[in-house]
Amino acid sequence: MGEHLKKMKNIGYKDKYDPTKIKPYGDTINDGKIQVSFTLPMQNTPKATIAAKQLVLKMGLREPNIVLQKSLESEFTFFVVYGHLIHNVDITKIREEDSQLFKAMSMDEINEFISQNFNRKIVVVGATTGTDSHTMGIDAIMSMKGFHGHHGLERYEMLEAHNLGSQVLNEDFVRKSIDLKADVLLVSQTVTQKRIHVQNLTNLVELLEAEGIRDKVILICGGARITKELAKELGYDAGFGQNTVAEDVATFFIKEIRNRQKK
Amino acid sequence: MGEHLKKMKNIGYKDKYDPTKIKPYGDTINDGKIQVSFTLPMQNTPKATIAAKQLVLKMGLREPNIVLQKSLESEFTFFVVYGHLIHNVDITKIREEDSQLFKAMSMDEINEFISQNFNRKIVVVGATTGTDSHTMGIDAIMSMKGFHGHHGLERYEMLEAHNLGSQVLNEDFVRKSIDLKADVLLVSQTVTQKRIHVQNLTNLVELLEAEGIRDKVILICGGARITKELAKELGYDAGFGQNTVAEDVATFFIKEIRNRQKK
Amino acid sequence: MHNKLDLDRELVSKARLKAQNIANEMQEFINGYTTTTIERTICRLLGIDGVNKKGIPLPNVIVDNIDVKKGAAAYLGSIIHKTGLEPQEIAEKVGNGSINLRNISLVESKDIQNAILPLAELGAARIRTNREERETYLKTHGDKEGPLLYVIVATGNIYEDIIQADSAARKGADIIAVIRSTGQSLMDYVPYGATTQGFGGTYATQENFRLMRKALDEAGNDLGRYIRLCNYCSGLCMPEIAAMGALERLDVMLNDALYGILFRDINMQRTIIDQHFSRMINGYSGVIINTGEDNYIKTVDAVDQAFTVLTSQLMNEQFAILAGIPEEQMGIGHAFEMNPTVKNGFLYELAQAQLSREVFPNAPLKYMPPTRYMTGDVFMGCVQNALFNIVTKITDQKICLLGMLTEAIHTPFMSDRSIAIDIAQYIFNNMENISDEILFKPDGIINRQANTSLKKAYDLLSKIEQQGLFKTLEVGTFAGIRRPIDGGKGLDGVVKKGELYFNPFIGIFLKAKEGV
Amino acid sequence: MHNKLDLDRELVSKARLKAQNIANEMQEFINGYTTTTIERTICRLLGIDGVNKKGIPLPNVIVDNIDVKKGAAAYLGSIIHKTGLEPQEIAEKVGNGSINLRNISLVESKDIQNAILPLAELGAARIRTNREERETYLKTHGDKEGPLLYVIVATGNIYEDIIQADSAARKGADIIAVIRSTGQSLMDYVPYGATTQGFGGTYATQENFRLMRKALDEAGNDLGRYIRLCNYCSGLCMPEIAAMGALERLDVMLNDALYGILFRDINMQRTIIDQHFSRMINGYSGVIINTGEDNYIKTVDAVDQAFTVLTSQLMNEQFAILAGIPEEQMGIGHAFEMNPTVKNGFLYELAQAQLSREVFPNAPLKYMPPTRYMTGDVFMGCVQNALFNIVTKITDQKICLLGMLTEAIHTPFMSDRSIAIDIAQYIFNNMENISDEILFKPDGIINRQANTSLKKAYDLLSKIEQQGLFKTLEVGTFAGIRRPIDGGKGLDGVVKKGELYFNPFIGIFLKAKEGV
Ligand code: B12
Ligand code: B12
Ligand SMILES: Cc1ncc(COP(=O)(O)O)c(C=O)c1O
Ligand SMILES: Cc1ncc(COP(=O)(O)O)c(C=O)c1O
Repeated sequence: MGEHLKKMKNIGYKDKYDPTKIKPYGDTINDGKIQVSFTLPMQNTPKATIAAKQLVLKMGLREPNIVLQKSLESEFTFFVVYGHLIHNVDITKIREEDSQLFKAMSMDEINEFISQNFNRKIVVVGATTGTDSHTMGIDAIMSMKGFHGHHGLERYEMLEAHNLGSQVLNEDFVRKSIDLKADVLLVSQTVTQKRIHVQNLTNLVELLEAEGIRDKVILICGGARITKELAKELGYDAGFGQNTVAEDVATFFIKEIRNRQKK
Repeated sequence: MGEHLKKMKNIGYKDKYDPTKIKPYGDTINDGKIQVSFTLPMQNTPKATIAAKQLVLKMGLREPNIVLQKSLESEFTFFVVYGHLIHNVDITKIREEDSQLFKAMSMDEINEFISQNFNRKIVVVGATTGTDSHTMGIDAIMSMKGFHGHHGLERYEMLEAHNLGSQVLNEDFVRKSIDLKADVLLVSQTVTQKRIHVQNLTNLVELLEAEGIRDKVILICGGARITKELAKELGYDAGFGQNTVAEDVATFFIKEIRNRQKK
Repeated sequence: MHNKLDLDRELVSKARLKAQNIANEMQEFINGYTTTTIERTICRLLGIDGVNKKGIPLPNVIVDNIDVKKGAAAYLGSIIHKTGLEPQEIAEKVGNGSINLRNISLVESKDIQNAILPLAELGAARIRTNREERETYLKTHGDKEGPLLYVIVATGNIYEDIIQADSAARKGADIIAVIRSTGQSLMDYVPYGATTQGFGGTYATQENFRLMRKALDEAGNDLGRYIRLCNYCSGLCMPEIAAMGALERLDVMLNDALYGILFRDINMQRTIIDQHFSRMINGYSGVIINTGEDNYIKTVDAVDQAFTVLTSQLMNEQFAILAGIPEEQMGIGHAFEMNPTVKNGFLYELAQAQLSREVFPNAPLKYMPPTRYMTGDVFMGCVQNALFNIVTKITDQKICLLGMLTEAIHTPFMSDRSIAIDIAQYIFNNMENISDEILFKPDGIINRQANTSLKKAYDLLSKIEQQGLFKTLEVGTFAGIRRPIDGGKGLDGVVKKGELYFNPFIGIFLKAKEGV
Repeated sequence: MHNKLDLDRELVSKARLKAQNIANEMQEFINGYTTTTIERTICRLLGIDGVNKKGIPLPNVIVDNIDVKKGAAAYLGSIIHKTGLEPQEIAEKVGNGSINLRNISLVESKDIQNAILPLAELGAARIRTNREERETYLKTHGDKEGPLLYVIVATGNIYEDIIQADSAARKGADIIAVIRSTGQSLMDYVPYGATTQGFGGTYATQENFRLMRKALDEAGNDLGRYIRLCNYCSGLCMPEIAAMGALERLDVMLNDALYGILFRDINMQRTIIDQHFSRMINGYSGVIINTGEDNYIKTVDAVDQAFTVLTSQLMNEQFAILAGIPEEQMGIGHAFEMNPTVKNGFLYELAQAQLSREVFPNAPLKYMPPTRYMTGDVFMGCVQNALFNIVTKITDQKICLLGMLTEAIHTPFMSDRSIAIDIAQYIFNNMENISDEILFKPDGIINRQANTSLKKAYDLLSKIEQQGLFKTLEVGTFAGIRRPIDGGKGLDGVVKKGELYFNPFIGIFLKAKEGV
């Protein structure tokens, strides 16, 4: 592994591998091949074919090949299109810090770090909030058993972890966090349809600000469709998506607490 | 059918159905939802995630949701992304003639039309050319049996149809067409990899021009990945793609012969 | 035809008996109580509908203002006896404050009954009319033997849902389920009117039911098929929603107290009481109920915990029997939630699915598709769903919920549903007679897995029989979830029946049950 | 274990006998002829390689300049006898014009043999070394029981092919086939060197074979598995490509004269003669041959014409036996080309696949995925491929060509192959023991279909035995295609052997065949 692309620079290709102009790959470097599927709200007629082509041209596909055009038995038509893309990306410009593989500490290292730096247990309070009743995500992070062979936070000696379960109203969550003197708040949101997670998550930040404790806690959200960017945008310190394990989160928040102390 | 979109204008949607701004549809009008998949020539790292996002942003996707990022066990990574598209199309601007459902005549009507207009049989010569040995396409159009219950051209009383088979060299095809005094040439091309069909089809036009008979015949190509646009571009009178039946082609060429006569 | 597993039939009978004892014990408890939603249901079935100025549903307005242990019927009956007003008129007056229920003195039992029973009969007659209408449709269009294709719509907007449902029906769907907005099951009232703002689903309201029913009837008439409509009872309003379903001719309703307890943290006493009355209504209205055992193995391991599914199915059967639901309406649930990396997982799944089929040979089983192990790999997702469809067909399941390739991503797009229907139709047709053609090796992996599950289910039922169902739920037997008997939502709506408590519909439904 | 169909075993034996008679008759014809490509093959096996200034391969340069009926060995032997030159030196001199073959006078038979046979033994030894190397690899890494995952690469560029192949191998592919550029099978020479400009495939050249072999050995060593390499003999250069495969340690080669006749319009006499020698080489080099029956039902109906597949398989088996190919190298072909809209199509397909399995219980059958009914619906395509994989596993096939979701669109992308491998691995693991667990109903649809096919194949073989194979091909029995005995490409390369004609390898290979 790791050798083929380099070789590709030397074996007399018309098109060469160029990291400043990365394109999608079908079976030949820079062929730009890409697959797209979508539905248009129009009946399955030749007009729809034209509309679909116009649309994918706007996306930057060239020589679009409509391989499927199927009526959804209504005023809608489904398309599968292959084509090659004119766009490319310069991967040499992607900032190193953004792209660095986040290196999580192990459970032992985390406990050790807490002992040495804070001299007390860190209090973590977690919940699935609002009307969301998906507990498996927050359980994966917090419960003893954990996820994919990684223990959850409850198992960490130097953490005091409280999992409040699901369907927890933001108001109750804030009150309980104050009672427990939480250092870290963990919120799980799975249902994202019609942006309900954005409503829920935003509302929590507002409540914390109203209570004057937003700055006193590390506020973290997570869920299958949560991204770092979204979390930041909504005023969270971090956001974790699919396949997160407890170490990822814990490493983040202990370092963050330490950073804040330093300031 | 045909009523829902109209209704959508009236039931108090925030976003309304607007034929001048058609967008892809997931489950809500104008949600713009679209699915994309592609491979990038880079290892499966956080950098690849960023590259993939940058790429789909260029395509016009917003809130891209990378639902699958899978190593191809090499220096390549495969992505499946959902997102909503900013682009739209104005379907009121699609020209009527382009979009008209092409209305093919029936076999009887075609025979009738020929009898009345030309007073002789029309000679059609077809082949799969070059090294291509896919015969099923040209057979579907020409053989007695036809395709999907539509008889092929050999069955038409007022046509004299010759199917030369596959792997026919362009030179042989041209010679044979001259010998047979062809009115119409039908070329099938299935193998399109690395644009070999373009080479083959272009070469045929050149040969016909060299022989000075390009204007004397109706020249038509067909195949699964042949489009009307491509055919025109390559200098053909028409091109037919998937699910063509004999009537479609015959209707086209008899009308075309008639048109030319009139001029 | 359905005996491929060499099941120990005697053990099946013994297990059934245990389940019966468990249900009977619970029924004694149930008989002593009513709940706020049961009383609201009585109002609804007597014809009360609408909201007051504040938007509170009139059934709630009434029940919020009475002494629940006496029953809503006592109040309404008394007023009718005195005034001759219609229930709806009464409700409106209560709603606008011109009647104050707290000041009403109740009349004699006999007078209450005389005032109420004819109205109750009227309500019941409306339900029967719907039932007959369904039967007429089915007779006209004919019905389908094979797996019924069940898909969900979940846009949050009933009008958009209708578009989706119409498209699905025309593609071949046989049952359309309208998923509810997240959180509705925790609401102690039913929203009113047509709604367009749900999250991950659309509110269950009577008007939404009506709109969808109408759309499906139209599509069905175009297609010459009867398209069934499904919605969800489980939650804090089980019987009310069952009543709404009865009034708007729903055909299938999810109805399972255990689901509410385990997955919505609803108080167990509350919902087990509600379940009984809601199932009576479902039974009377010819609705196929669907139970929620599939949810267990969404959370715990599908091989290890397979026996808890069978255990719960057997109890649910008995609860259904006690509520007067005939076998043909028992859509007992199970699911294909096999970890795709398990060696021979497909064989284990075949075993479980066939086991359900042989233990409940006449029930229209509801079989759920893979959800838990679906990922963003939509291509692989199609194949996981295909394997599910194949098990459906080999084991001859009745109600087949179609899996969506985007299960791990979003509630279905219109195209997702269409892809699912195409796949299911391909498989069901291409394997038409497979269940008849394929036999399982005697004493093979499949047979052993099924018989082991049966044995373990019997053992667990014996244990539950001893400790009682409530206790079992307290210690956490299903889906690894524990619930305290006094915890969860809705306990405040549970009320011991007063001496003269009267529910006019029980008698009517029971008569039907006994075939009188 | 492999007797689920209650086949009429006696009829199987009788059918086999008919096929044997057909093959024997054909063999008599074959024995009388040589062809230009056979002579070029002899040159290659004697160590001749390279091209002249015009780019014409030296084996062609030689054979173009001799009286073919005498055989290339006679010329080379004579020159060696006289000059002591190496074959390659001779070829180069012929290439640059310093030897003119037309002026060579041939020496005595005995002298020719003495000159050539040691060199032929050397060539054969090179092949045996490769064979042993393969065996060593297989011993070191171990080999796989279950279905071998076979995928194609077809970029047209050998370097790009290597990237694709490497990725596929690491994902789990067991066999990599490099599809040839369209048209190569019609070329009466083999191109030379590494190539980067094919269409829908990459030219089969010895250098390309070598490059790919090396890449796969590297990947295999990393992975601790032996990755098999496959290419195609069929065409105008069958034995030459077989020889190249033997020299570069290919493991699997498509080898079927009937394919060339029917689907490439190659002259039947030419290719049936070529096939024999090419199969001798394949046999000697331990290569698994793959036959092309799958192609028939790509064109004609898979249910109706199923028996023509079995008919052809039985003949191909006999041709293989006559060429010294042991059962373990007979990758007899068949395919899943069932129309997805056929009711019970899956059961018919099960029947056919199991039939092949039971008629050829020890052969490593090659099972081809759906192609004909694949469409641009890539989601459905995944499911069609899944059903194919399932039949593969239930009927325990050895070589499983993975279907591509984009079959109807383009030769595979790297990601297409990865998706296919994921799907196959999921199914094979999830159904690990299914072939053992599942039985077919006696006298059911499956059994009847299989037995009917067998009966029809027997009848057809009887007919072919009477009329001869050439006549059969003339009237159009397979895939609905007729070919005249003197039509097609390559007849001019067929030459009646002269009296003293001599092929030094026949004896060597025959000895091996007879286990001497
Ligand atoms: C299991 C399940 C259920 C179970 C939940 C049981 C339980 N105890 O949790 C039940 C059956 C109850 C259920 C119900 C519903 N569900 Co549900 N359910 C799922 C399912 C199948 C799996 C989810 C899951 O458990 N994943 C496993 C966990 C471990 O992954 P995770 O949540 O992503 O968590 C990881 C990371 O995201 C991260 N993480 C998560 N939270 C947090 C928090 C922090 C602080 C951090 C750091 C990290 C973190 O770490 C975790 C480990 O890596 C998904 C479909 C799917 N395959 O994804 C649908 C799904 C999530 N459900 C969905 C819906 C809509 C519902 C319902 C509304 C109706 C319905 N369609 O079924 C109801 C009601 C739910 C409600 N009111 O909340 C939708 C959501 C659609 C959307 N995008 O909004 C999905 C995607 C299915 C679908 N396609 O419709 N569901
Ligand atoms: C059957 C088949 C074969 C058979 C052909 C048998 C025969 N007698 O034709 C065999 C086995 C021989 C074969 C061989 C090869 N094939 Co092939 N084959 C197919 C397959 C499965 C079906 C094609 C088909 O017959 N379709 C049915 C016909 C009726 O449809 P059609 O051709 O589109 O024709 C319709 C229209 O296009 C139109 N039309 C077609 N021609 C014309 C002409 C005119 C004038 C008009 C008006 C209309 C018209 O009308 C027809 C009816 O509606 C496709 C995959 C697929 N599912 O599509 C691959 C496919 C076409 N083959 C392919 C390839 C690469 C090959 C090979 C090179 C190697 C290989 N991968 O198998 C070889 C060599 C071929 C060669 N030298 O030409 C590729 C082509 C890739 C590309 N885009 O270039 C495909 C797509 C498979 C793949 N994914 O790799 N193949
Ligand atoms: C038995 C049962 N009832 C109800 C529901 C739906 O409940 P809610 O609307 O609370 O999501 C489900 C969902 O899967 C169920 O299985
Ligand atoms: C038996 C056999 N030989 C050869 C080939 C490939 O031949 P070509 O390279 O001519 O496409 C095939 C293709 O499917 C085949 O089945």
